[in-house]
Amino acid sequence: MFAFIIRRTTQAIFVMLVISMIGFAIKNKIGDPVRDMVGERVTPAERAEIREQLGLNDPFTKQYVRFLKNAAHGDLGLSFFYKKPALEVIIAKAPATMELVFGAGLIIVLVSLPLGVYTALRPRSFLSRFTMGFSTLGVSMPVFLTAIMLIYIFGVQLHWLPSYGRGETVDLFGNGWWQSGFFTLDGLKHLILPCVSLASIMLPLFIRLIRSEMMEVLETEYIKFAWAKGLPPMRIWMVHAFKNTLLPVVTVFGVQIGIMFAFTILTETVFQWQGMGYMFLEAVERSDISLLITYLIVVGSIFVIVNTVVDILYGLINPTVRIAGRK
Amino acid sequence: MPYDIEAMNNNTPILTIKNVVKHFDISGGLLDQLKLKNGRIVREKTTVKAVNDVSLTINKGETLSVVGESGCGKSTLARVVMGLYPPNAGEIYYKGDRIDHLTHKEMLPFRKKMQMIFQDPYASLNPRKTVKQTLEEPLRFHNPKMSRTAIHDKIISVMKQVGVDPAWSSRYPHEFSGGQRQRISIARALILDPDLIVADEPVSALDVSIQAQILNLLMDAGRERGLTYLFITHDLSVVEHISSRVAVMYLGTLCELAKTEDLFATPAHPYTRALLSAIPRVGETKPKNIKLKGEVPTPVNLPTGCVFHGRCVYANERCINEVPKRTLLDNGTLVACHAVEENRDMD
Amino acid sequence: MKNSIKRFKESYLFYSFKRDKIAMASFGILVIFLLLSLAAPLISPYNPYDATTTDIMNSEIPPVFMDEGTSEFLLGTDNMGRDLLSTMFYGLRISVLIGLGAVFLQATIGILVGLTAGYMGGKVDAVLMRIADIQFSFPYLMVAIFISAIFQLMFGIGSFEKLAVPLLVVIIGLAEWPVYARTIRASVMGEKNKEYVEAARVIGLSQPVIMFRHVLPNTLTSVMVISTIQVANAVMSEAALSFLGLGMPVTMPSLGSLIKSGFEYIFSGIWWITIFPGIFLILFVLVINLLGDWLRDVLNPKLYKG
Amino acid sequence: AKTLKVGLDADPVSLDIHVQLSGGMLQLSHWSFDPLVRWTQEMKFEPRLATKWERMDDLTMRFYLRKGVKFHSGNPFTAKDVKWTFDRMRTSVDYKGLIEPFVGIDIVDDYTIDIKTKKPYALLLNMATYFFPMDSAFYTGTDENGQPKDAIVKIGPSFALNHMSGTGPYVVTSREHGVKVVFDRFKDYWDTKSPGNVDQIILTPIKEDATRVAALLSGDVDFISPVPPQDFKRIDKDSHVKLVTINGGRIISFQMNSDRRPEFKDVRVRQAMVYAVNNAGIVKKLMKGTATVAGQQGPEGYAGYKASLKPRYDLKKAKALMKEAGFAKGFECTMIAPNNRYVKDEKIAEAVVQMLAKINIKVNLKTMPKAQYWDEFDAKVADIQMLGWHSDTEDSGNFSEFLIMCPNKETGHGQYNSGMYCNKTVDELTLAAQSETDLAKRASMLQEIEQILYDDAAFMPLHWQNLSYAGKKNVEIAPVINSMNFPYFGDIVVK
Amino acid sequence: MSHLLEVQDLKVKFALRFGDLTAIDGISFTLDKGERLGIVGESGAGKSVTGFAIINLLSKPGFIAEGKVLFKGQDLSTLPGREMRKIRGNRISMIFQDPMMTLNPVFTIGTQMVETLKAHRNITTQEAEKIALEKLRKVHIPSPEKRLAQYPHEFSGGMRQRIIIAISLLNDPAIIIADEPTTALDVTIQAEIMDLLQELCQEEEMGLILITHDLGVVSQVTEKIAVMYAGKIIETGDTQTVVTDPSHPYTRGLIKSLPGALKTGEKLYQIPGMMPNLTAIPPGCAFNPRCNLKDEICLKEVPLLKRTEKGIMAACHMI
Ligand SMILES: Nc1ncnc2c1ncn2[C@@H]1O[C@H](COP(=O)(O)OP(=O)(O)OP(=O)(O)O)[C@@H](O)[C@H]1O
Ligand SMILES: Nc1ncnc2c1ncn2[C@@H]1O[C@H](COP(=O)(O)OP(=O)(O)OP(=O)(O)O)[C@@H](O)[C@H]1O
Ligand SMILES: [Mg+2]
Ligand SMILES: [Mg+2]
Repeated sequence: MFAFIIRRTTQAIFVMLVISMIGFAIKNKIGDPVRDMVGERVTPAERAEIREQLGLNDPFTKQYVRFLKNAAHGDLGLSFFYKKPALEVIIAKAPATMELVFGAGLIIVLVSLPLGVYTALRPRSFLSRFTMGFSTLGVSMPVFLTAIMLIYIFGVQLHWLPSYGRGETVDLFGNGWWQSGFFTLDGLKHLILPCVSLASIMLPLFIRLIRSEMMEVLETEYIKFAWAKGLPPMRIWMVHAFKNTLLPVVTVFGVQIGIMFAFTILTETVFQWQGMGYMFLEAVERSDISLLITYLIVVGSIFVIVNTVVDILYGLINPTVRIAGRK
Repeated sequence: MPYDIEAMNNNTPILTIKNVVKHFDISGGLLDQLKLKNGRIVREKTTVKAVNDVSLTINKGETLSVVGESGCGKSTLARVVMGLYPPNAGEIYYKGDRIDHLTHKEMLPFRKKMQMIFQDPYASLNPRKTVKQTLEEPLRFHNPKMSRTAIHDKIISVMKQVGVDPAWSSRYPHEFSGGQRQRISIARALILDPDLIVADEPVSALDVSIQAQILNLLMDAGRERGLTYLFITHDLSVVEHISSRVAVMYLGTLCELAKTEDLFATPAHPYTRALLSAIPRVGETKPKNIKLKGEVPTPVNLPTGCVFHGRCVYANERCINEVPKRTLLDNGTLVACHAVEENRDMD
Repeated sequence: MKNSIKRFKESYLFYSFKRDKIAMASFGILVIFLLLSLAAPLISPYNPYDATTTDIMNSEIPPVFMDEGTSEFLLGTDNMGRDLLSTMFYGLRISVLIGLGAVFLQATIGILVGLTAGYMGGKVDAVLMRIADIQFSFPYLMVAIFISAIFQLMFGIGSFEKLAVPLLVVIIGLAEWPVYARTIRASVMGEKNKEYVEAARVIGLSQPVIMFRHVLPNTLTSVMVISTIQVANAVMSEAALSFLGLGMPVTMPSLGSLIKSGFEYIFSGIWWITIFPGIFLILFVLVINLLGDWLRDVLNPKLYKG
Repeated sequence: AKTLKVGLDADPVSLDIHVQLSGGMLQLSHWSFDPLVRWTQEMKFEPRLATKWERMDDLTMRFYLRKGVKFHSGNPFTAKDVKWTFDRMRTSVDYKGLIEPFVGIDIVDDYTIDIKTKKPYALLLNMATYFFPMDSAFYTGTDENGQPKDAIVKIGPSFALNHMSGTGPYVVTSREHGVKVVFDRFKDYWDTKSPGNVDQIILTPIKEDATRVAALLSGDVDFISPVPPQDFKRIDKDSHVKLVTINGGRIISFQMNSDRRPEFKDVRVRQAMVYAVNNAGIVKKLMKGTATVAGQQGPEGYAGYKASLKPRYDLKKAKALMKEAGFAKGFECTMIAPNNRYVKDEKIAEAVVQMLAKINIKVNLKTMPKAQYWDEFDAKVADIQMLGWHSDTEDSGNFSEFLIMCPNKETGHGQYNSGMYCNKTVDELTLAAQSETDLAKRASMLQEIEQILYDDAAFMPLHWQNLSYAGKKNVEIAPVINSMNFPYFGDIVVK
Repeated sequence: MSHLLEVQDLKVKFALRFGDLTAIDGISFTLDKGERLGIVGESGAGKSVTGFAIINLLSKPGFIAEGKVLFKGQDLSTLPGREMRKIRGNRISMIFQDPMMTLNPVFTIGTQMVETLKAHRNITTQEAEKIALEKLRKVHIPSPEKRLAQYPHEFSGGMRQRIIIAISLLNDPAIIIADEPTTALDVTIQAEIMDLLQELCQEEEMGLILITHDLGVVSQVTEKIAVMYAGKIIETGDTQTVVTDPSHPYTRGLIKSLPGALKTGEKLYQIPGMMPNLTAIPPGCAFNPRCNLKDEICLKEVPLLKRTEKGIMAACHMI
């Protein structure tokens, strides 16, 4: 456990360093942030002066060292566009993305578990075949197409669901930090389409994963032994087989949740969801470099954190890894 | 071969294993080794002590069998001998040349002379290579100048010898049965005309009726080519049948080394006794096995003193504290046991 | 040669292929798609990448079966006046090119890394896999932006059109190699402990020879299976990048950029610019996926599905 | 109480109106502040905080200020606020160029000021539309961080970033940048005659065109702008919403860099290119008619507009000119254009590439987001570069000064002239027109410039973008819009 | 007199893609209370399938095509699933080959024992645990109270196999089917387990079907033997008679080929060839290609089990 935490932390720090380095390396290649901050009439000389004030003209190493020094104090720089500390901007945007990912994750779990288990148990039934066919179609659909179709059908044609933004939110902790869309009807309505399209990327994958894991588990000796013990089928499927199915699924879920954060860029763009992904793309367009680097660092840490949590979780449900020292 | 009395007596060691130790570090990277103990960080390595201070000599023409329970280090020893694992300590000599510290290049001439046969007939052949390719590779590698026809002829002759129809040379392993595959493995080992063959449980995975075929083949080849075998197995009846001498291992240590007849007639070490008594024999109704006590310890946490003390009914204080030395008995048997040395009553 | 054809015909692969209607149909469609992409310049009525033959005045003509459609443009035209059918063929060509190219690159890097990591183990493995992890935690968009920036710096703006395809190949290739590295590593770890590898070491073969001639061929089944899926993914990634405006230049639209430019129009009733390429793309990816599924079922049902 | 939900492509970047000179900030200025004077739809001046003005001499104009006006903070509005604001503009990088012709403001009494210029200046009133008096008392002192409250900070927190006090119709009550701004009607707003009846405006930035339209159609918002041309038909068809457009002054053009590409030095090649571009086609097909085909810099209504300078699309003539110039076989060149700056910018560039291909000029086009574009534009990385320009002063001279005059780093003239066009006569005329106060004479000078540029094919004019708005049927959009794209929400009526 | 278990003409097939594969081709045997039957044969002979067919637990494409499995007169082969479940793990228990794979790694031993009891009896967890402890003691697991809360990976192979035996004993079954219970274990441990099984059978009067390929084990543990070859029983009878004086050429060959019987280094007796693939069983006697006694008739007619003068049954034309 101890080694595990140290390892994860070093890994995280290493990831951050690499990311920030890459971020810094390209910062000059993705445009001049000053351009977006001034009107078109401002002369090049004045722009140069602003650049100088912002320290954008310093050599790479100097800027990077300065960045690292500040970063060590938790200061990842100011967003040019938001005129606020970049971390603050991202923290303000994070709840939106988290809720999106959470909603999508919820959909994935709620749908893929029963369907995956069902298709594994009754592989020849009509519903299974349909599910599998549909999931192949699902993995073949680019998210943005799914999103567009959902908007077109449910937003534009049927007027059932809103097609952009987060709708009405409530302040969760009373300090304005977490604006949640989960507790108002309007917010929930706004969540549906983006969550569904985000979930649509991973859902087929999980149905298949659960199905094949479950099928594999069903073939094992211990399941056969459970039958030989005369246990009721439900206990064998839902307790014995299911828990073993979950083990690999949990790890994959961890990795995929991390990847899902990356996919929010597409979904949030299509739905104009005011989260980190959308912000990232806008930051790219605006060359808001501090924000970009901070985003990457945050996403990188989410990736590491999620994986760590999942690993710990994995340890909790899998007794064989609980012994210390062994991997 | 063993039954070749002359060869047995001539006693030229072809292979000498001296105090070989092989430990595997399974503690992973530095970070895995760190542990929090009583609020302090300590570095702790976890090692599997697979082979501990084993010494043996194998004489030319004999078949030396190594037996022991699963995990006692038989395969590890074989692999150390073959240069697949570098030993942590100790030396290995092939006909007087030390071979355990050689570079890949320096080792090549010895590779030709020492070959290995493996246990699993399904995993020991590359599934993507035809029989011909499998047999050709070592030949070509060690004899780059050999002509195509010479290679071809050699392959045919070896295939004939192991009893695989040469017409099948362009087939893939999955088209053969387990026994046939094991024949091909043997052919691959024989094709370089080695002097020493290390066979790691070559018949354990085979059915009785096939096992006999393979054992016959090995014995015939040995006789015809004057091979020396280091034969690893856990099947004592096979050991009894084919070997001239037997080494019994327990938890990485050698506990008894004796001529086959002596070992089976008068096993000295308590572990050997238990082992022998446990083999079920056809026609015996009542098993009369000597019961061992306790649980098999792991090679990670080796017991102190005699590694067998935890399961030995004759163990006393000394066995717990002191590692027994090898004692040479009258009949030439080497045994590492305090009880034997002290002549404790063991019946 | 004859022998290997015969062997193939007798193989389990071919046997199961003959029995699987879906696999056969998918294969048929895939072949058609590949032929279309190969022959795009020959069979397309127009060359959509040639600015001289397109005319903005022809833009947004609906497909022939609609009232305002003309038989000149069977599936209508896009917003720039390009013949949609021809553009789809050319776009497909690009998708295929990028899909195959990117997968080739991914596979090369991934196999090298996976093989080295898996075979060497220990520190090398730890370092390489950590790199793969880090790479994996990057959204490929980031990789795209990064590499675009470097390319531009190196080659300037003028050659952008010529560079777009190699650029995308590199982007998608670099973004997804960890998938290969992991799969190969897992297979190698499984293979390297098999006794045939030890047998090769006993013969005295050197490490690279063992790695490439013995271990690698035995991991190729999994490479084949994930490759189909990775081609599908690469095609989708290209579409996604083009959708975000980071892909093919506007003058050389791929299926993704077509869908993107159509997206702006879909609400105004000009559905064909999105729908036709969309269906085309989905169908293409779908048949690859179906074949991939089938391959996985046949070759390696236990292959990791992540 | 009426609420108007507005969906725009962007929201104001700050509450400090001097932090940046941009359309978005000026819109905000009009919603929460009032200028001294403002443009009407007919391009006339309408008194706002200045009720009257008179020219004292060549260099001075006297403004009489409105009495009884209150700032949002409750402070009364007086002459000192105007002067304070002007002085603040001086410290703004964005504004200081704009007010460069001015000497300063003299306070005559609490409600009278004199504005002085360095030279005779014809566009003084035009410039007065940029003077949005700020609450000097409110912005004086230091904030909790010890920073002066009037500091103009481009990056990072400042008092004015999050606080404002103007005289305008709306007070910002909440703002989450990039997400939402809420404006509440200012209770003590001086303009009691204004028909405006909206109590609250909720502004949501919706960047994606299609989404913005979808939001209007699904009823999530009441008002959107801009409206993408391809959706005009659909909005027209929908019975709940309506579309309003108005001619705008932004010229979309391409500059041909004759320094980079010697072929462009030949006037016949430039002319051929202008002849080859079917700008009417672009307007019809891409802009769906929501633009005015251009043959010169300034649109109709501007002083320099010359009716005879018609757009000239003639492919035959273009080919002939190319042949004459010896380039019948054509040549290859590069082009860059932004892809998120002007309406359909990317598509327009693509269309122009198509059209130039017809006279065998093969163009390699690269488009990019505006954040990257301007650097590339300045670096003149491509042979042909797109530029859209709206005159700050609603006057033709501004175009020439920035886009056509010989580039000169010191004076800042020709700052956006990436075509490197350089013509002494044009330069002289432009400068002369700046200080010519006789409007008729000035107009003829400006027209002469247009004629020269036309003959020289100094740049490739495409069209003037129209402005487009759409809203629910009950929102009276038409009366409050103008060609500057400053919808006067203070006066908007929702039935 | 009715037998505890009577298998009559059992035929098991696997429905494969290219047609049905007959894995067991009409075997019959009986088992009485307290009797110990050994089933031996080469790999693929159909030993395990026989075991699974008895408890009607054939894996997927397998099914009982013909024949009956009478347990106390009740035909198990046609019993509905619900009824069959009442018998499995209750009246008939099965022990599998690999103790490492047989226990579910994610549940404690206690859970896995208690659930078995609860599935068949209406008892509380406490009561179930008490029974579990008692059985663990019976199989000589030291300090069983602590062990209940442990997971399978915390036990050694031998211990696990003993736990599995304890599980199969939980409901005091009438029959235990042990499918190669010691193949994965070392000889010393094998001996212990075999002792244990034998002891239990004698104490509890349980019937034991011991499936193995080790003739030595069979001859030590069982009283009755059935030798299988390519899906058929080719010789069956009293264990000692069969192993010391086999009748069928295959059994004879098998016993002769054991290394233990000969002098060191002597050439072993070998049966040529190998057991045919079940898809390509030669006509007539399945053993004919390997047989040194074969005659015309062996190539044509399938031999039936006949009682020999030694009192055992053998299926060979030549006897
Ligand atoms: N490469 C390795 N890394 C770590 N531990 C190893 C390695 N190889 C062997 N061991 C350990 O060393 C010990 C001895 O193993 P070895 O394979 O030599 O036993 P064995 O006697 O051949 O057993 P078996 O009869 O099961 O083949 C075992 O505990 C094993 O887990
Ligand atoms: N699930 C299955 N699908 C198809 N065929 C099967 C299946 N299970 C068993 N068989 C067939 O049934 C035959 C008998 O198998 P069985 O497992 O009973 O052999 P065995 O005698 O137990 O061998 P071993 O000693 O290897 O365990 C095999 O030849 C195999 O081909
Ligand atoms: Mg071994
Ligand atoms: Mg079996």
